[in-house]
Amino acid sequence: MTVTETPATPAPQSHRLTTAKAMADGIAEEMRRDPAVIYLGEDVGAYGGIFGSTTGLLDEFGPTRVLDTPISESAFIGLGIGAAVEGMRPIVELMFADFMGVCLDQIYNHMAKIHFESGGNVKVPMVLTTAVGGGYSDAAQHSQCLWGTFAHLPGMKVVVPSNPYDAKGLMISAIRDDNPVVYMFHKGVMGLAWMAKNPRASADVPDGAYTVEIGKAATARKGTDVTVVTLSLSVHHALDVAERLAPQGIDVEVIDLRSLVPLDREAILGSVARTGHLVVVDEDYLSFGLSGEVVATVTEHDPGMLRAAAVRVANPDTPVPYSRPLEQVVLPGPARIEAAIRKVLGG
Amino acid sequence: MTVTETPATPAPQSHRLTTAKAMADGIAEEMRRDPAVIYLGEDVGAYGGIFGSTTGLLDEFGPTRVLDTPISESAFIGLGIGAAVEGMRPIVELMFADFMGVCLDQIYNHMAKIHFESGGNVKVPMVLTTAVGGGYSDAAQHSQCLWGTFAHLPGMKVVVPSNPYDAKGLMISAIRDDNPVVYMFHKGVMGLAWMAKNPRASADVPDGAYTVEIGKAATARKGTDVTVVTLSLSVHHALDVAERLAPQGIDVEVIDLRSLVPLDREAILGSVARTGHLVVVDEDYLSFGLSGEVVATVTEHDPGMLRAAAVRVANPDTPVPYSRPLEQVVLPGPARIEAAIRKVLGG
Amino acid sequence: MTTTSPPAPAGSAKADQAARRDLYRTMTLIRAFEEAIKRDYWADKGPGFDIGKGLVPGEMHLAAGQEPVAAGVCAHLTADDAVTATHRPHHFAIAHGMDLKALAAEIFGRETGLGHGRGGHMHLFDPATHFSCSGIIAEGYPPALGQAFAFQRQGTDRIAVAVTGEGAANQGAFHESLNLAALWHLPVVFVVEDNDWGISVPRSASTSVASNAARAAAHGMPGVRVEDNAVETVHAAAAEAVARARAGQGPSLIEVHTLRLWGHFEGDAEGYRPELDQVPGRDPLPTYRATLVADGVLTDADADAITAEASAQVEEAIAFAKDSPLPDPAHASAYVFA
Amino acid sequence: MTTTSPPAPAGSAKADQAARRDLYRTMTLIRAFEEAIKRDYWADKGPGFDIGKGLVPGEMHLAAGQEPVAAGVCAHLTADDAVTATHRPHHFAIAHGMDLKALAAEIFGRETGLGHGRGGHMHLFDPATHFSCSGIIAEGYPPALGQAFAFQRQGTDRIAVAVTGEGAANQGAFHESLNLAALWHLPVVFVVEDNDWGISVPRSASTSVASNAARAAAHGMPGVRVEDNAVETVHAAAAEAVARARAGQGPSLIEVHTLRLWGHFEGDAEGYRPELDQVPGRDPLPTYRATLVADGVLTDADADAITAEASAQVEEAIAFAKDSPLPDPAHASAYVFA
Ligand SMILES: Cc1ncc(C[n+]2csc(CCOP(=O)(O)OP(=O)(O)O)c2C)c(N)n1
Ligand SMILES: Cc1ncc(C[n+]2csc(CCOP(=O)(O)OP(=O)(O)O)c2C)c(N)n1
Ligand SMILES: [Mg+2]
Ligand SMILES: [Mg+2]
Repeated sequence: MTVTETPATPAPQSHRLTTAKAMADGIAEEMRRDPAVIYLGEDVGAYGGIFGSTTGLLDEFGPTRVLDTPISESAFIGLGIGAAVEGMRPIVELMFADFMGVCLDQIYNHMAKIHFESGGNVKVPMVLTTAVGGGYSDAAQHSQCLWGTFAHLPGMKVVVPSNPYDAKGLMISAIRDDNPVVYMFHKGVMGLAWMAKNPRASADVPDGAYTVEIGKAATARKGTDVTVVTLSLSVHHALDVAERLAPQGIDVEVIDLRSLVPLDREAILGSVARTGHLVVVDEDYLSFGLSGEVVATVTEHDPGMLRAAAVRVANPDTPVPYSRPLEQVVLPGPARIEAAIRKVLGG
Repeated sequence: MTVTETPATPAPQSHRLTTAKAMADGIAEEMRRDPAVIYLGEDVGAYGGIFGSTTGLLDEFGPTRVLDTPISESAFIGLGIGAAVEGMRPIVELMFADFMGVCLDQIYNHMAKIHFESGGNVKVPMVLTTAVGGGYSDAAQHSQCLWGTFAHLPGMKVVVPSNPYDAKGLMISAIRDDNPVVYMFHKGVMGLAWMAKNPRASADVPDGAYTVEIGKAATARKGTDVTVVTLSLSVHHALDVAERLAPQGIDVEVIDLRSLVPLDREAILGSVARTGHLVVVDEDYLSFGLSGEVVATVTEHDPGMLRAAAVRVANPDTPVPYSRPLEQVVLPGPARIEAAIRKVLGG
Repeated sequence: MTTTSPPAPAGSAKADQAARRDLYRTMTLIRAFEEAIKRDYWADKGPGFDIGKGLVPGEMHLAAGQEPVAAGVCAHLTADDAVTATHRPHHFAIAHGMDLKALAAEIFGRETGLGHGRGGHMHLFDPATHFSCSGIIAEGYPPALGQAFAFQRQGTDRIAVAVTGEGAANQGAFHESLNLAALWHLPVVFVVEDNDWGISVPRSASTSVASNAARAAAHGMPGVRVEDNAVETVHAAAAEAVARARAGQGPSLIEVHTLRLWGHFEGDAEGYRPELDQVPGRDPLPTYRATLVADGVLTDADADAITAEASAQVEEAIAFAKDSPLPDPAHASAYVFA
Repeated sequence: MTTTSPPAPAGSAKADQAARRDLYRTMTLIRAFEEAIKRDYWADKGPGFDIGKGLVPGEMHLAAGQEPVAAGVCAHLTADDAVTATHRPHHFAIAHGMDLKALAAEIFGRETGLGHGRGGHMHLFDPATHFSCSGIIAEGYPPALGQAFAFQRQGTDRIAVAVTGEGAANQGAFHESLNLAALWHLPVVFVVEDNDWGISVPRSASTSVASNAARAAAHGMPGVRVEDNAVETVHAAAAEAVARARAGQGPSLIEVHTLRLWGHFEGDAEGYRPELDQVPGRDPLPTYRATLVADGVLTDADADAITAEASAQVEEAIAFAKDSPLPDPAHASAYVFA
């Protein structure tokens, strides 16, 4: 039910880790291997990252490689860019993706474009990590996904792990990639002690370094009746719904995109070709984003593949409300996913 | 062949204006009517706006209502927000949309969300004007459209006039709107003396105030064979292509969206229902943006409406290159539009 | 840039006594509110601690210890003046006179809240007191300029007060705002609450200068640093800054060295900072009470009465919040547009 | 903050003479380049003026008049040091030793250009000289910090020079960068070219302080303002700043009051500013030539020879550019990813 690379039985050398710990583990592996790798951002040192992304790293690597920064996102993301240009492999944390507005210029006009503008002569091998997502009443400025925004702007890869195995493998791939990679982790998949956890937020993760290829979607669950294309925390919701519907004779295939850029269009088309039914589940805003792109991918290939109108389940273009009952209907939760599946199947 | 609101014959009270002049005319009308309207931004005073958006305004209204600012976009856009909250009607110019990265937080986390977060108690009636688009070799940081990015983020209307009549009428509507409105003008439709001009960049424009409703697309050309959904400068290219194809028996309908938010989905569906063929032309980046949204709009309504796979003509997710032959193939110019029309018609 | 020392209160002795009692009353009310929110925040987060659970979910940034800043500054304001605050906004909201019920109801996510439950504790917008705040560091400053601009244009002597923490003074928007306000002579008072920490990052690891008052000079405006977290020192510094702004003499900046008594947010284990027991007289509230009792401004009975009254007001507001209906999910997307 | 006055050149008289000749040679080369680009830019924009036409289309920001800043600063650098410049980058690119042919070819949009024609004149990236620039105001500063950081980590004494205009000193990224560089003691020299104008906006309408050197103080670093647009004054100020950075003593800032002789960009009608005829000794190039001739460092014949040589170098580069192929449109999307 999880990703194809995950061994069916735990490998002998493995530990049960949360997604957060798996992410930090991947970073530590690479920091051991390559002295050019550093991690910088707000509260990534003694605090260990507000969402646990750097737990233990300061202890092992010290303050010259794990650096707390001032609240100056443009300056320190730019610092990462310059360091990457000069041969380092910086990982830079933007605490919440919601804060992109104070530093997007460094991200999209510099980090993402320098390689192109230089005609390939200058590489910017850096990783920009950032927390996304809602569900715990953090309101309109701390709950956004925004991956559609990052993915729309060319020149950066965008990865979005949903589970511990991918979190580690995609992190190692991201660090080794010669391109800028935006690594977006949903708070709800991190397995934090202080937040509601999906059981899949902890899993056996192989020790040592391994990679998950960036740009390949995973079939999180095979199924024959309907394709649910999704990512990040919504993968868990989709799997929960799929399990609930299976006994009712509805066999749901769940595609975990794992990255928006590159987008694995073949995986989408391949699955829809088999099922003929498409539901897209996306916690980001509905319009002008990922969900439309997935639907358009099918339609510009062959609208005849779809035996029914595609259905999108996303944030209805609404700032994330604070109050719980409001937030819960704005998020693409299990109830809305189930309704969409029934609708696309003509129920 | 132009918008429905345009009188077929020039009204007795009208003047031939460029789009830039029509825009400034609309601003001047409202500034005369309402002392709360002010205009601020970089080089909007003595210079008259780098792309002519404020020509003549300083002379008529003086430096207390037409204000040159420092190069501090976060500060002066925020200033516009606060002034709007206290009852003014500021128009604030971001010189190029490409510069959004230095001030997006004020735009999307403040301007666009305050009304929602306040539960409707605080209004932010401001207009954010900004120049978009390429075609004159201004390279990767000065040629972007980025409307997909603005439209993806909820809480702001996004209008994109393609001609003088709409430029004036949409400006007046934007100023009178109680919501924040992002008003994106393509340099190539402004009719500037120092840039290649499409003949449609000048037209007869009624004197005095009138409005063009925000959220209603225009049928720029009626046709029966294929629907081209587009906006801004690409409307002109699409019309040029349509005229060239008409003698060959290909009758193209051109829909000028005029706004992304609200998106006139009915107009799209209505036209595609008649033609059965859809081409989307969008100068913004291809993926995760407007073109996907338009295609998805049809597919989630009824994929059976499409007699062939939809075709998108957009920037192929590439930073806009400087060198002319490169830029010309990255832009969705007439040749690519024509090829797309032929393709969707099975040619 | 200067560092102020406690002033001799101005005016008649009687008026002074009333003013000092008011400062104490404001501080007490803030503290009562923050304590009640803390209590109710933790009441139902268990077992363990789940940030998303309970009547008050989400991040919660409380301002206990920083009351002197809000009370000292806002004593000079009326409801016609604007205040823009931060992710830690309650003390300023209360000192500026926000209706406690609407504030509490918003924090409890109720339909009767300031923003009908849409905003939450970091997004409080009150047209009645021209109060707003933002969860994005330093980005509350720019809108304050616009409020000040509008007040100036309207020919009034109303002013705007813009608040941030010392961590925020390293964010670009902070500097852009100071420059533009100085350039256009806007009636703004910039307030920096230096509580020594930006979450876990100490001031020494974020800020290259000893005082943010020095940064006022970089934008051509007066700056002052108050070292002692004493409400009367803040009050005196603010008197000058507010008078300046009202008189059309432009903006100025006040940095106050204050203290956050609790964690950055509720649930912060604070592994990064030493015990506050080391900080002498660390809690400004009993300190000020002792001063006022010693000065004969209050008896202990008076002080207890103020505390009791504050507590009653707060509990009434919280009861109102709890009794209020939650918003109707059918209207979740209301208010996106006007 | 201090204001420097022209220094007595240090070292042996002979070495000084060579150094002074080199400064003149650099300035002459820059001017020759800018004049040639201006000529070719205008050569085929007609009839009228169409910005998109001709062999060199698009915006063109030239630096004639600002040669002293680039020449004076870059004289202290080697190709191992980094420079990040602005939308007006040619003078720094040339002074820092960029290959003229690759530079010219990029401006002409050729496959042989620095960026294979992808970048254009505002986006010059040269790994050989660690040069880069950006068209976004002040946003060239932050990457310079990272280059300096890497140099520091590598245990070298290499430094980074970050350049902006005076208009840019009001942009948030400027301040964030100064603070972070000071805090981490990064080997950076910040250079502000104050040419009195940000497009049509005079310094007085953009900047609340008389000198941006005052802003260095707000971030705990030395700042100096050079008033006279004389290359040797700049050279002396830069000597100190560069030595400081190389010695691990951290960043500093130099503001130079310079002069843009031409429009903001080509095609700028400059209705907003008075005739430059009013500015005495406004062109630093003949002024410096006269000084060197008067001091016996150059004869008129020497100076003419330097001009001729510069011109030849420039024309060779431009001929190379014109002879080079345009990029193949089939590869327009190459280089988006590595
Ligand atoms: C632009 C931005 N960056 C980071 C954050 C995350 N953040 C929230 S509060 C905080 C610390 C703020 O420190 P300070 O300004 O001193 O205020 P304090 O919390 O001490 O009151 C940080 C980093 C944010 N909200 N916005
Ligand atoms: C963030 C941003 N805002 C605005 C601009 C448009 N712009 C380009 S150059 C310029 C003026 C810059 O003035 P200054 O920094 O003094 O440099 P100068 O042109 O005088 O060399 C402006 C406003 C930009 N490129 N980037
Ligand atoms: Mg603090
Ligand atoms: Mg300048």
